[in-house]
Amino acid sequence: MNHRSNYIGYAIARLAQSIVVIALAYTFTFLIINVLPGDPITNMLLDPENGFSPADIEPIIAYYGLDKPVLEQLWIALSRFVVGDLGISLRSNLPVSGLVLSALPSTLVLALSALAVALVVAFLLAFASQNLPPRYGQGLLRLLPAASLSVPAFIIGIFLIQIFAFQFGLFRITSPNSFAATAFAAIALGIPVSAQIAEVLIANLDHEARQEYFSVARSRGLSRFELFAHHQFRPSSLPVVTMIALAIGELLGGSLITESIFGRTGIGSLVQGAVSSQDYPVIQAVVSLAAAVFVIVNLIADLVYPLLDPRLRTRNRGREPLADEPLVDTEAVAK
Amino acid sequence: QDTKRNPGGEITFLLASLDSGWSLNEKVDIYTGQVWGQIADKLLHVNEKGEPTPWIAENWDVNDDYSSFVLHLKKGVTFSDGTPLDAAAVAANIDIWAKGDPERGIGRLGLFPSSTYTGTDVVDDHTVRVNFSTPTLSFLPTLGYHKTLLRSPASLNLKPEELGNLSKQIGSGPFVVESWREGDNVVLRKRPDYDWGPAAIDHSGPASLDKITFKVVKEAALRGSALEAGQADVALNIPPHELAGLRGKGLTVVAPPSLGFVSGFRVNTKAPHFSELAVRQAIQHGINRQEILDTVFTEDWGPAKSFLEANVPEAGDFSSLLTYDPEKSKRLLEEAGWVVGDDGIRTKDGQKLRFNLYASPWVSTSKQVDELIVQQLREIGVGVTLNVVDIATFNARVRNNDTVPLVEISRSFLDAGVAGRVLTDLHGGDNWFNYDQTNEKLNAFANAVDNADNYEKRAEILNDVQQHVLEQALFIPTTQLIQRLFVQSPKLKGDVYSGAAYPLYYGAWLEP
Amino acid sequence: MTLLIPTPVTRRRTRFAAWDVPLAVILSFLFVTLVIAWSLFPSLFAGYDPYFGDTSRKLLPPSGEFWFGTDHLGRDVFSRVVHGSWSSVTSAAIAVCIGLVVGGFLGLVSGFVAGWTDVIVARFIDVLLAIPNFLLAVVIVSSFGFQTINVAIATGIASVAIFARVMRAETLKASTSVFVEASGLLGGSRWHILLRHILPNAYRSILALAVLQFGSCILIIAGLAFLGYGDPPPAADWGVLVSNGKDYPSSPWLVFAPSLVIVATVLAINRISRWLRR
Amino acid sequence: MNMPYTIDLPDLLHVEGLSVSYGGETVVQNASFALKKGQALALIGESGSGKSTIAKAVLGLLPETARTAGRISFKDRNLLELSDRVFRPLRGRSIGFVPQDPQNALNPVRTIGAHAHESARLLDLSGRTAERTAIFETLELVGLSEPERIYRSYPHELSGGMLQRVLIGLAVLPRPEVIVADEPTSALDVTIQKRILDLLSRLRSSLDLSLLLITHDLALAAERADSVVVLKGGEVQETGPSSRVFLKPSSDYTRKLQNDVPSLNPFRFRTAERRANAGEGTGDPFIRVQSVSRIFDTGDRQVRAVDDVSFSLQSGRTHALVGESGSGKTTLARLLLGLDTPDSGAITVNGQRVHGRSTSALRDLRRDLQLVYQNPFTSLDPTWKVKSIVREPLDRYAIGSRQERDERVHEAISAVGLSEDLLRRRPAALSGGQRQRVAIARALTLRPKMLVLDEPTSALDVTVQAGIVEALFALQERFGLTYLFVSHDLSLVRQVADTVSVLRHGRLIEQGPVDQIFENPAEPYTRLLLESIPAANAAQSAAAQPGYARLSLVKTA
Ligand SMILES: Nc1ncnc2c1ncn2[C@@H]1O[C@H](COP(=O)(O)OP(=O)(O)OP(=O)(O)O)[C@@H](O)[C@H]1O
Ligand SMILES: Nc1ncnc2c1ncn2[C@@H]1O[C@H](COP(=O)(O)OP(=O)(O)OP(=O)(O)O)[C@@H](O)[C@H]1O
Ligand SMILES: [Mg+2]
Ligand SMILES: [Mg+2]
Repeated sequence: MNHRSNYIGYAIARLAQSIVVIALAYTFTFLIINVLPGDPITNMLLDPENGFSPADIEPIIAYYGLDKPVLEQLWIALSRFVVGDLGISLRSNLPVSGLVLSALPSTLVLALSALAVALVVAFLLAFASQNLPPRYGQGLLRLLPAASLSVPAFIIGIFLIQIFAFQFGLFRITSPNSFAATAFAAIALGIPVSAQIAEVLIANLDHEARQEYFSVARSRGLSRFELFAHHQFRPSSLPVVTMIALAIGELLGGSLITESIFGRTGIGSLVQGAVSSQDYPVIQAVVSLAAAVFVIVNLIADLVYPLLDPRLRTRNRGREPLADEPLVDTEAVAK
Repeated sequence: QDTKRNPGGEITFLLASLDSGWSLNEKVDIYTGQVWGQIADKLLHVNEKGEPTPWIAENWDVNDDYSSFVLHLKKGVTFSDGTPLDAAAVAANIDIWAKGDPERGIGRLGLFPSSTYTGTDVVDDHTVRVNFSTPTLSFLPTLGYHKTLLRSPASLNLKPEELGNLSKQIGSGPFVVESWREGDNVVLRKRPDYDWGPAAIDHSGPASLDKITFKVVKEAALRGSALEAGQADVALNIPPHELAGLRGKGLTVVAPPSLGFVSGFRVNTKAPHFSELAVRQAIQHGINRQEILDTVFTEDWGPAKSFLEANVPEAGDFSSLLTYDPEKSKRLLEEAGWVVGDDGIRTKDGQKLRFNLYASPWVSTSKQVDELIVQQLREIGVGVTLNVVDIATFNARVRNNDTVPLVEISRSFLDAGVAGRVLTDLHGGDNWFNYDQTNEKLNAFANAVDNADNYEKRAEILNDVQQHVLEQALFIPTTQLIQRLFVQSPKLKGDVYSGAAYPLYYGAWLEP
Repeated sequence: MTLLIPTPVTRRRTRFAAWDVPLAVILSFLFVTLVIAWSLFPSLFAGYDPYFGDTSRKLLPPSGEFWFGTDHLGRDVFSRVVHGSWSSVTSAAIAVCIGLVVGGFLGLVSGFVAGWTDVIVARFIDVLLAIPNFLLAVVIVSSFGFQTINVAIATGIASVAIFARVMRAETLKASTSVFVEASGLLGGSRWHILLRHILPNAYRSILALAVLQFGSCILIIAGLAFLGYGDPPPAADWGVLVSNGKDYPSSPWLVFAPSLVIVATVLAINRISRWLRR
Repeated sequence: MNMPYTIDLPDLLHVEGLSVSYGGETVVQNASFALKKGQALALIGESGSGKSTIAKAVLGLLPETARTAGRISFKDRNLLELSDRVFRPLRGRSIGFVPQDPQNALNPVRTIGAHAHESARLLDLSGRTAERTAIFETLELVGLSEPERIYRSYPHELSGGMLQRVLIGLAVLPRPEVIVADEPTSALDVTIQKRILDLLSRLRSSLDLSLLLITHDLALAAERADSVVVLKGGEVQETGPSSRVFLKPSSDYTRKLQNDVPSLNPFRFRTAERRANAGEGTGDPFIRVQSVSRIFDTGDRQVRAVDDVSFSLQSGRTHALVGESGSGKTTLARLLLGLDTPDSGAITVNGQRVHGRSTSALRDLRRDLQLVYQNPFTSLDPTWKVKSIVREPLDRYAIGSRQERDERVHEAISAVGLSEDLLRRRPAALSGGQRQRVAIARALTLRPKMLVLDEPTSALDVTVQAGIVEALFALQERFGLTYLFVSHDLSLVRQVADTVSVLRHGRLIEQGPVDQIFENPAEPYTRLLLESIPAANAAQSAAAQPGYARLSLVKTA
């Protein structure tokens, strides 16, 4: 029972830590963006078509507070951030929270479908790597993850579009949120992640197969399937939980390219647009949102992991291998 | 013509971006401008010859020295929220264009002649008088600009965080917003009670098309492929090298002429060596404009004959000053003492004839044109290093940087008077050539253009300006600038373009 | 972009396994050597001027003469790939160096120095880790300016976290190991322990990670170039080649030829890293 | 408990000319032996001699890379020729297996119950409840008094001894005819070891099992098996009834083995002279430990690892700390070296207090006080060469010139009996015994006055162990070193120590000269420890082995 309160204490500490990390991510982004001199308003308005003089632009810059010292701007931004106000987009004059919230679902759908694709593909590959007889190309199959990890994501995307959208007409890029288009975008985004998961999974499966308990289980006369399912697959798949959590970051980052290729709007295209026009509030919001998603997912993974892996439930126990063993063999004495 | 008109149908329009938001004045960019053209009306329609034609202003009176304009408005026009488009609404719009509202972070409209604007009087419900302190020939053409959109007074007075909300930005145009998603798409539906289209379009009553979908597809290549695959009807700005293929598939290429400067470079005469006439002229003749057209562009692009687009009424034909003559260039440079060094680059007094060129971040073909120019100038012994940067970096590196001799220009206007404004820094002029006000000849030209109080007189002066600038090689044109190029389904008919090459789909219909 | 989950060691190591190099690894080494040779002596391999083309032979498909075809200015794509390898290889190398030096240092400090330093450094690493790699790189490049060198720096900064994490884990592992305690008993100072025991023991994993990251930095840099954050023409970085080529869908070799080189290089590098990690 | 050795029982398992090779390397060569019904056969041999390989061959668990020749007959079938599909029903049902290391033999993410059902299924019972009943019965049979709790537990929640019982239970549950037990107790404490072996013997007679017992402990084999097969380098050295092999070994190798078993040779290292002046000695003690306690706070409870322990040690003598695992031996050793700080009490070395000193003062103290770790596989930096490892302390304390240091390195290396050509190798290229000698050499280069030896041989074979102990004693003679010897192997302690402290749960149980403790233990716990020493069949060997007689005296006392 003591370890339950330990667990709760641990959870609270991790939560606090996560909040700190998100706030730091916001600050960090702010500082990076402010490396370059110049400001977004000038860049936007000094378009040669406009014929503005700097004096024309000054009041607008002042309106957005961009003429203040960097640290003052940071302070203002941070004090707004902590009360949940993400500010107004410099470019589109819309509240950033609204922009982010309307972009988020599409990216989440994409990322989650990509994750689903990645998991299905990875598990199929891993299953085949153990159970496909070598003469049916098991060796080739084991090369697949490493090979697909070496292909830039955009090549996969371009390839899928050219083939499936334009040659076979399976989806229209003008409606990128349709089921088929989402599915193919998810494939493009999910393949590298699935390769990573498959690699780890296959390595773990191989590792489990060399474990003592695997051959001991075999010595109990288990069927192939029972062996695979209970003694090889189950322990191998636990680290996948951590991998999924880490992959979230990659999926969010990868959505930049995938969204650009598949013409989807979401967090990726939002940040790309924001970056090109130095729309500070949007960039900061997206980066800290991505960090928040990552941190939260990892927090959940960390908290869930001990529930899945019984070994971690009593993490801090210390080793006392035999303290609870009766010293005298009661039965032997009885005889 | 009307007999062929086929009502109904919907079209999908692909474009690269829609993320500038829907706020006022300068927030209208070339992409959102495509949408605005369908949902908001203008006071005038300016055609590709620069001629103002009636739209919401049915007719207008101008005083002798072009400093006061009386506009007579069409009656019965309403915004789609029901408020009338009357004189008060027009005056409110013009005030916002001229002054912006810094309190709400709204800048003025760049091209509007704000410096001489003194105010707008509401004469009666349907008449306004717009006053300027000096002759302002550019006022009427400016009313056809794609950013001088008439919006409902409620939209002009939105709170800062609502300005970008398209649902609250109300126009009086033939289409209204059915749905939209920031940065992604806008779906328009026709307005059934619309009946005040521009005189330039031979149509009355509501628009023919039922629905227009604007959809962002970032990759230019994908816009082309989507069109090819029949997944869209119009695509904006497809790279030139893909056009032949698309034409081959039966698609139509529309390259409406626009008013403005041609593409080319203004010369910063403060840059090293570029105060030398010989160097400037050598470059003027060292550029093979035909090769650029052949390599980068298609037949839709024409050669530059001046630094003003050929359809600008004041433009002349100065082709003879722009011939490709590498021998002449070499000779000019030899005579000026520039001799070829070991690396093929010319040298004088130990200094190499070498400079940095920055491709314009606003023109997608600029990179390819510049790559070719780098190759061509090497032939005559001029070393050029090409840089491609984003807008922010371009601004930081190119503006006010006197080591950059050639600055690429891509600029449209509706009134040629702008050409006088770029010559010097008089009255906040653009000072393209960086002479400030030290060049007597340019000073004289600038004053003459500014003070001209009728179009004919001004046209004569502008002819001399062109002659002088090109002879002096202060501007180095490359090709005609096609600001906007549309590849579209051959079924789409009746599309009309403004002088700034923005489409009006009010009169458009789909052939069955 | 690789997630470094400690994978169980795959093969039992015998004493002589170090000399027993699989064929695939030999091929990988050969290919990497070729790429390095390309970047050092491009003119030995490429027959055409990579930067100045003949516009009369633009957009020719691959053939015996032009192995990878020609581009829109009539330049030989193969020559461009060969000449582009220098900057592609060095920019990935710069990125890895930044990650290695900064990340390695942070990891070492946070693993070895306990207390507040560890807490602060560890939070900083957390922040870097929490921001998706690619997103971070995009933000950094956009604020430093679009140039391959900045792309390399951005990619390097984005990979600091992973180096720091691995280094920290290795340092912790080594510093709690018995031989480190033994060295303390034998009179070793903290510096001695750090430099002579902990670093050499962390070296192997870090080296394997560096090689692996080299591959993924090539991919990230190519991805950034694809989004348009690369060097200007006539630069011939592989990512820039792909990015420029994508505007010519009717000439697919402009995308696929340089991509092929990227894929082959990264594949070879990953294979080597895997072999080092065994 | 011991069946008479009879020749005319039928062979249940017959191995004829078995050879196994991995790649090109033959690890078992032409091995033949037979296991009779109801009997126990021990396979003994040093590490790497091919014992486990034979066990795997019998169970059909050899990896695919292994090539086999010969024949293993089980009920008239050649097991080597059966396909996996045909073999599977034999596993568990006819041939059970008890593995070596209980900690790794059960799937950590499944409960004991889940494992047990896998075995119980082989009984073809009618349902899960029937299986459960059978499982509970078996768990009770192997001496686990709370079967329900065990059933629900995960492997990591049980102790090593409990796990080994569980594994035996899983093996006997389907009522096989043969059980192959691969070193079933080598990972366990002496006390537990005895209980497990007793359990196996009991089950064997009550369930009429045959047992193929694999071990490297000759004494254990002699005590527990009817016949013995001695292996070396994959070849059978000798086979025969255990009493014969044990008392009159016919091969040199077996003789050597016999000679190296500490329990059979309690006075091998302690000459009569030494034994004569055993005891506490006189004068100021070199080490004095006074009521030292160390309590660890593990979050949910406190562990009294060392609880009010005192002892002292004269210069030039050997003091042993014995006790079962977790009794606080290592903690005490670490306290002595200043690697840890006691919560109360004081330790002095050579009259100087160990704790409360500055880092540099502690460093000076440690010059005289060196530690040899339990596990030679982790105590040497794998990236260093032997020469640098041995030189490290000299360099750190900046002793002598370069040349002198080199000389000292060579001296130390030869003192521990290693050849010079090992100096250029890295630890990975050394055997466990060689590594431990390197560790000792490293501790010796500083010429300390005292060595703390924390189970210096527990990770090693008996033969290797004997070599190292021999080297340690030669060094003690030569340099007059003082040893604190930590071990749970009582027979080894008897061979080496002058005085001994028996610890249990951190508390000192008994203390005194070694012969006194071994011959007259005052405490029941000490007696229990002593009884756990495997010592062959006492009755049969009493006459032949004098040392043995003493042990048996102890047992009957
Ligand atoms: N799968 C394998 N592949 C190659 N060689 C192996 C394999 N398994 C064991 N060996 C080798 O075969 C030899 C015999 O090994 P085995 O495990 O049978 O020894 P053992 O007598 O059980 O030793 P220990 O007492 O250490 O358990 C050793 O040299 C070992 O290195
Ligand atoms: N750092 C520590 N934190 C918490 N508990 C500890 C720590 N070190 C040792 N213990 C506990 O103290 C007790 C004594 O441990 P110690 O290592 O001294 O035993 P030992 O007699 O050396 O055992 P073994 O024979 O297994 O080596 C054990 O219960 C152990 O779990
Ligand atoms: Mg073994
Ligand atoms: Mg211990």
